[in-house]
Amino acid sequence: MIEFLTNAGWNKDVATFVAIVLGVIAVSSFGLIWIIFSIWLERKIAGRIQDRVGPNRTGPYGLFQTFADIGKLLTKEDITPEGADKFVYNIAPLLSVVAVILIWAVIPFSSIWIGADINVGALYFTAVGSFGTLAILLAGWSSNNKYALLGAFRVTAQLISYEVPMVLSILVPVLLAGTMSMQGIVQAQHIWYIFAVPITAGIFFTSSLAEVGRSPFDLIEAESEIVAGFNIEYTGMKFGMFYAAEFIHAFTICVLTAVLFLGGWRGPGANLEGVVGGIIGFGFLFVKSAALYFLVMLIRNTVPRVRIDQMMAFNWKFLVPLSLVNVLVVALISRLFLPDYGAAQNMASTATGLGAFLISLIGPGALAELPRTIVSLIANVGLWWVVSELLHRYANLERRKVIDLVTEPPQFSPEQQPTSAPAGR
Amino acid sequence: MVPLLAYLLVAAALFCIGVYTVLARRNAVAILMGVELMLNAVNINLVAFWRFLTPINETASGLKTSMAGQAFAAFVFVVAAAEVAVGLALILSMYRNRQTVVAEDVDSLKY
Amino acid sequence: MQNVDIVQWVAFIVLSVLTLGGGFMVARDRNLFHGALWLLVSLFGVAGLFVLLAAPFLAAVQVLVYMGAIVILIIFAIMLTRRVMGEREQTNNQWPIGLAMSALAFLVIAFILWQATVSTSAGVRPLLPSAPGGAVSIDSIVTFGKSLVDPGQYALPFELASLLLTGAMIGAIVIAREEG
Amino acid sequence: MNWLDANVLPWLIPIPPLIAFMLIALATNRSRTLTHIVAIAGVALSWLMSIAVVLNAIQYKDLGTAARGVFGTNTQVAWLANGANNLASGALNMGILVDPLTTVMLFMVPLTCLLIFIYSIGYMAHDPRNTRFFGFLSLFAGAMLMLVVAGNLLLLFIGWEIMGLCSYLLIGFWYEKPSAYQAAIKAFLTTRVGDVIMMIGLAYLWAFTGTLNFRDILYNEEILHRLATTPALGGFLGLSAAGLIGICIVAGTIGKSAQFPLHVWLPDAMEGPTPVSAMIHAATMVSAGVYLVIRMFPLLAAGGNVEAGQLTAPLTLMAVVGAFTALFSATIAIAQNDIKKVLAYSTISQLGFMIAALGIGAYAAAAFHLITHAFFKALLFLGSGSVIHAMEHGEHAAHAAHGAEHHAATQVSVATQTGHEEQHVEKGVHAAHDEHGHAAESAPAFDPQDMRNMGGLWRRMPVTAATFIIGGMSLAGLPLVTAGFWSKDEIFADAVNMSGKSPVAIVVLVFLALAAILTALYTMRQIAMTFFGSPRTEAAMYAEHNDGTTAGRNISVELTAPLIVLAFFAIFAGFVGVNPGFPIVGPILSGVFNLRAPFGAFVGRTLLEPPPHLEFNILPVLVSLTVFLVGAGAGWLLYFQKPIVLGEPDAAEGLIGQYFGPSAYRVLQNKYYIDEFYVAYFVNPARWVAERLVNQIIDRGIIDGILHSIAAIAIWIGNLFREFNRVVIDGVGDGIPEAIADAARSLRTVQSGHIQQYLLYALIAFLWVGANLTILAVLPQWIGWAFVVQVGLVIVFVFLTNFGGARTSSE
Repeated sequence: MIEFLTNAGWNKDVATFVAIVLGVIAVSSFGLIWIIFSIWLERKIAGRIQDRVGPNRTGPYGLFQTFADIGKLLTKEDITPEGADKFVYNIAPLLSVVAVILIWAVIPFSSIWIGADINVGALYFTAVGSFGTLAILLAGWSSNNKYALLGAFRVTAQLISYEVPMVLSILVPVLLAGTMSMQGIVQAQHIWYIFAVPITAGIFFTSSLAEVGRSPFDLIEAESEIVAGFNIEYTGMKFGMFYAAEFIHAFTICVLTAVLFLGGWRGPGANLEGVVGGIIGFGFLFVKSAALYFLVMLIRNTVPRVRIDQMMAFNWKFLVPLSLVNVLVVALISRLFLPDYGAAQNMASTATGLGAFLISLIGPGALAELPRTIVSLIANVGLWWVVSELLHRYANLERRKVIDLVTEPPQFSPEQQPTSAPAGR
Repeated sequence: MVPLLAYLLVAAALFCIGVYTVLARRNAVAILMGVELMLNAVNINLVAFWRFLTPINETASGLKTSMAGQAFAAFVFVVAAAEVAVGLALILSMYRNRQTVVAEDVDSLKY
Repeated sequence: MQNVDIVQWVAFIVLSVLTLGGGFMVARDRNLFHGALWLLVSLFGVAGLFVLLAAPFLAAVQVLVYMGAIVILIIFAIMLTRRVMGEREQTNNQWPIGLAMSALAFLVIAFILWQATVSTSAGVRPLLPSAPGGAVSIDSIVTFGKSLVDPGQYALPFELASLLLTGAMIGAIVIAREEG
Repeated sequence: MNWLDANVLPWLIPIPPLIAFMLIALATNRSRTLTHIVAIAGVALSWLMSIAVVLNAIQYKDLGTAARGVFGTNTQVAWLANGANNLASGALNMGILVDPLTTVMLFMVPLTCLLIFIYSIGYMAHDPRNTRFFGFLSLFAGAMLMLVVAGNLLLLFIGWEIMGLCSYLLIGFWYEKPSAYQAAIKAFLTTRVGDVIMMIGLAYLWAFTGTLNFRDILYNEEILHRLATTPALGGFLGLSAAGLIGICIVAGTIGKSAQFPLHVWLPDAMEGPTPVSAMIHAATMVSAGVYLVIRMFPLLAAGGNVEAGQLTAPLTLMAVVGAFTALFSATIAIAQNDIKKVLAYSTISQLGFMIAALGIGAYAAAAFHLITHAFFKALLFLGSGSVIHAMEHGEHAAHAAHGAEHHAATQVSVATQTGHEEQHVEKGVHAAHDEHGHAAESAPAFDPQDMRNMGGLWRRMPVTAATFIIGGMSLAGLPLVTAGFWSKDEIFADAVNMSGKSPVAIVVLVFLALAAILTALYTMRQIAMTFFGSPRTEAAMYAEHNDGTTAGRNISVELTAPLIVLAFFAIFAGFVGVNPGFPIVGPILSGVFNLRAPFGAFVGRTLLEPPPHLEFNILPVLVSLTVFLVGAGAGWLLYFQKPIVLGEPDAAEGLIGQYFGPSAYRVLQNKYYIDEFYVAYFVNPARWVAERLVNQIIDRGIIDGILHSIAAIAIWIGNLFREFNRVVIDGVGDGIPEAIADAARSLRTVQSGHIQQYLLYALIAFLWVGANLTILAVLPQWIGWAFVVQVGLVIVFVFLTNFGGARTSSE
């Protein structure tokens, strides 16, 4: 792009600037356009799961339903409540969208296309992600509404808590790849990290879901408890922005999971030179992300939501200890079984017959990473066995408590009639 | 290039703003924010000195340099985080026990 | 080279204005919540200065720790305690002397810095250089990471820092916990 | 970094026991089994790592000096880095050093520790504070290993002091017993005397050289030369700096290795459990003192020329003290009746051997004797522990047998009766054995440690007897077979070699030879009294021991296995150090080890210039042979030929009485009245000074008298001045307090309780100082005016605040 513009007679600095601006516009508008489609998709799928048809009136298959919704949102009255902190109130939805879009800057779409391949990419998107929290906090505060404020408190507690296991699980691919650059992580994944560290992938995906506030962690909005949540006062397009931010964020975590654990743009042909490889890689990334997004939708529509206390307990008593142990285990393994790429290269060049065929099938890089992957997988299975055993015992313990509670009637004073069913009072 | 002096001046100005905040604001949270400003000013200084004064030595195994400035800045982060955690806990405790967050109102320790 | 210089200067001035302006507003904004947001702006400016100083890791950590954690904590505290402050006077009665002393301190520091920058006599190199010591062509993150876990460098302080954080965490919990 | 690398491994050696200590102290103190597992695992891990290091280290020929880069075993870490590499800048470092000396210590220390740990499981099985014991023991092992691998005096000193603490804790382990805690305090305070002097020496050394690293001091010719030529403290002591530091360090060794005159704590330290005696007071901690002087030898020898017979002051001191102690405590040992006391004095004597040997420059021989002595003395202590154990069992069994006789009539046969009784006794013994410490009070008549109560025990406990005899023979120096012979022979060889050059060496030679005769004598006496003859008490008759050798007992491996292993080393550890010139044996062994005098050559390479290899000389061998034959022969004649009878005077007593007068034996038995001497001349005078002199004479007589007369005068003057006082002083006196109170009242407003105000003061002070500094640096010619202005400002400020204060006080 820069070369093209420079060749067209532009000043190099100007060309660079224009290219950057165009890139930013391209990346962000891709996200925004995609959510229009993804909202439709989501509603369709939700409909199917709930044995409905879903939107089908506007346009073919109801494809234009979202546009209709946008039109509705745009034409609604834009209310700013009395006593609201106007500036903050207006900036909050913007910030929430920006926080998500900023993440896209470091996502490697293919081997050649990446917004900015900074060497602290993993750290960057964690850092930028915290803006989302801030946006919600600001929205809740500035609405001058106690329900909004309560909702914001709750959400902030949730998001900050779930950031801990998320960061800890990001550490794992960083450890394995030896770099914080997202492009570097993808390039190091000759074998998808989900095979080496399935538990980490699970933790990341789960805590990311909580970060987005998707079901079963959709406690950001709770009609029954806090009326609606932090965005109770928002109307029209400002509300739409929060809505859009949530959808982009949901898709973003799918992309991130794909990048960190499913090999990103990796796939046959993605390493080709030039634009062809780029398109192929982008296609792979998109397919992987879309599959994950489908999973998110399935979860949303099938898993019941949890209570806030259960959610915090799940984080602090399960995810955080598990991810801590997990990081330790992976750190140990990744130190002990450093992949030896040189040796694998040698092996690939000297192998013959079936061996050569197999190696050419998986590539020398994957061959080098194979031992680590296998050991790590075994360790993960073992870890998971221990965890499930512990959970099992804990569940038994809890069950026994409940049984004791039910079978042993509470001690009443003699004049009261002992009843074993205190429920209903 | 932007000279070291510019960074140091910015840091000094930020530090003095922090000092003023600490000295003049009544709200304890604001005082804490002033302390944060001062810490950040220190961090700018550390990193700037590191950037401008640390020599880079060429050794057999590549370029080597000391990371003292960055390391100390990182430790300042740690200290800042600890300070905010404890400081806010103190403020909350003060609020709970004395219904105030004004620093001047907490003056039991006097003559 | 000239262009790079201009870009750097522009970036530096913008970031400095952000930093100092944010700090100034922290000091004088009567609405504490806005003050916290201004603090955010100021810290963002500092993060930008870190990038200019070739310390991207610190910049990212600055954003992560300060904006993601510290400012949110401060906002939390402001929200929890906002009732008692109301619209009372935000500055105490020693603010003029505080202002004077801060300004004086700035002048003293600036004077010293100026003295250190200009060479006192011909041929003598000033204490503070105007250009960086060398091109930062090394992977500072890798070096930084290694120096943090190198027993010869910062392994011990690093561990102590983690101890400090643990202690602060426990202390904060103990202090903030409601009695009973 | 490869964690199994030999560069890293020495760092890790002291860690497992320390971790074990923490685990035991914090976590596992509820479960004995778990404690045993943790403690054994800790020390076993250390042992394995040490073996790895030793195997690695002995492959390097020039490990000691030139191998600094090869093996990477001299690594240092600063306590706190400030960015630059300040390892060389004299900061206090943590560091390790593996050289040949460390290597041989690493061979010996973890092995004995491990064996003694295993032994302790059996020995302390029924003690209620079992877990505490293992905790202390683990801490001790960690500290000792830290001392061994330490690369500088600071780390060494830390380990040294932790060991002192552990020694105190373990000697006083049965603190219910007054003698035990008194012994603990005595040991702690006595060693403290040496430690304090040593620390002064270390401080001086650090102040002088700016470093405490062994390599930087001991292998730096320039520093050594400077140390040796600079007169200490302006030279009024006639010593060089090296000499003074050396004497201070030797003082530490004298305290730690229980040399005369600070030897008094070691015999009393036998109040601790026997494994403690074996580990701390025979094999490791007391050897640490010797290890220190061996380690610091280049410093101690700096300024002299040992090979030419010029001994420096510290070396002479060591030679004299060591030789004297060796003979002195050997004479005491022949008159002791407590089995452990004999061994304690023997330990002091043998440590004296090492110190004396080092004093005359026998570097490798001292190290060699250190190693062999650790093995056979640990063996002897453990054996004596088994004997004591058995005697306690025997005592209870005897009681039980008596008790059983009263109601044994109904029993069908004696055999079944004993069988039943066995289990009964077991329980009783377990309960009673817990009260180890109370034994003295509960049964004052019977002392299970008194050798006069023993006799004929080899029938009851053959394995213990056999290993004990092996150890005893090694101590006595049975020629050609035992380790003790070879190491003593090396010392004699060096002494003979030096005797032509230095008169001190002749003294050392004579003293050591006499001491060696006595050593053989008291060893024979001990063996005879303990194991041979016929049982002299019922307890000895019934003495039982779980050493797996009495029929019908379940084998208690943890008590016997360490004895057997140690017995193995008590014999074979000597063969590594045999001079290849030795007839017949030498060539064979040097063929086996493929080296010329492997031990001496290996350890000698610790030094910059390895000591010259001594050619074989028949004279020292003759000395060794003679002393053994004379000593052992005398022992045989005195103690084996005619049976020892309980209550009759000792065989040696008559002999000594004949030649040295009737009271001589009593003097020996009472350890030359050294303790009494100390009590009479140090403890009592101190008390007297406190009570009589200070309290009665000085305080009541002089001071009170002066005070009383002053008081009388004062009253008189007071009366005289009263009037003047009322008129003049009151006016002024009331005025000044009023003024002060006024000022204080105005100044106290400074402490307003407003934190921000304090901060403002701090800022003002900072600015004040900063401004002054700036003026000084930039405009020095203005400083006078600045001073005037400042003084004026202060005056104005004081007036202002006073004005304000007066206002507030009036409010």
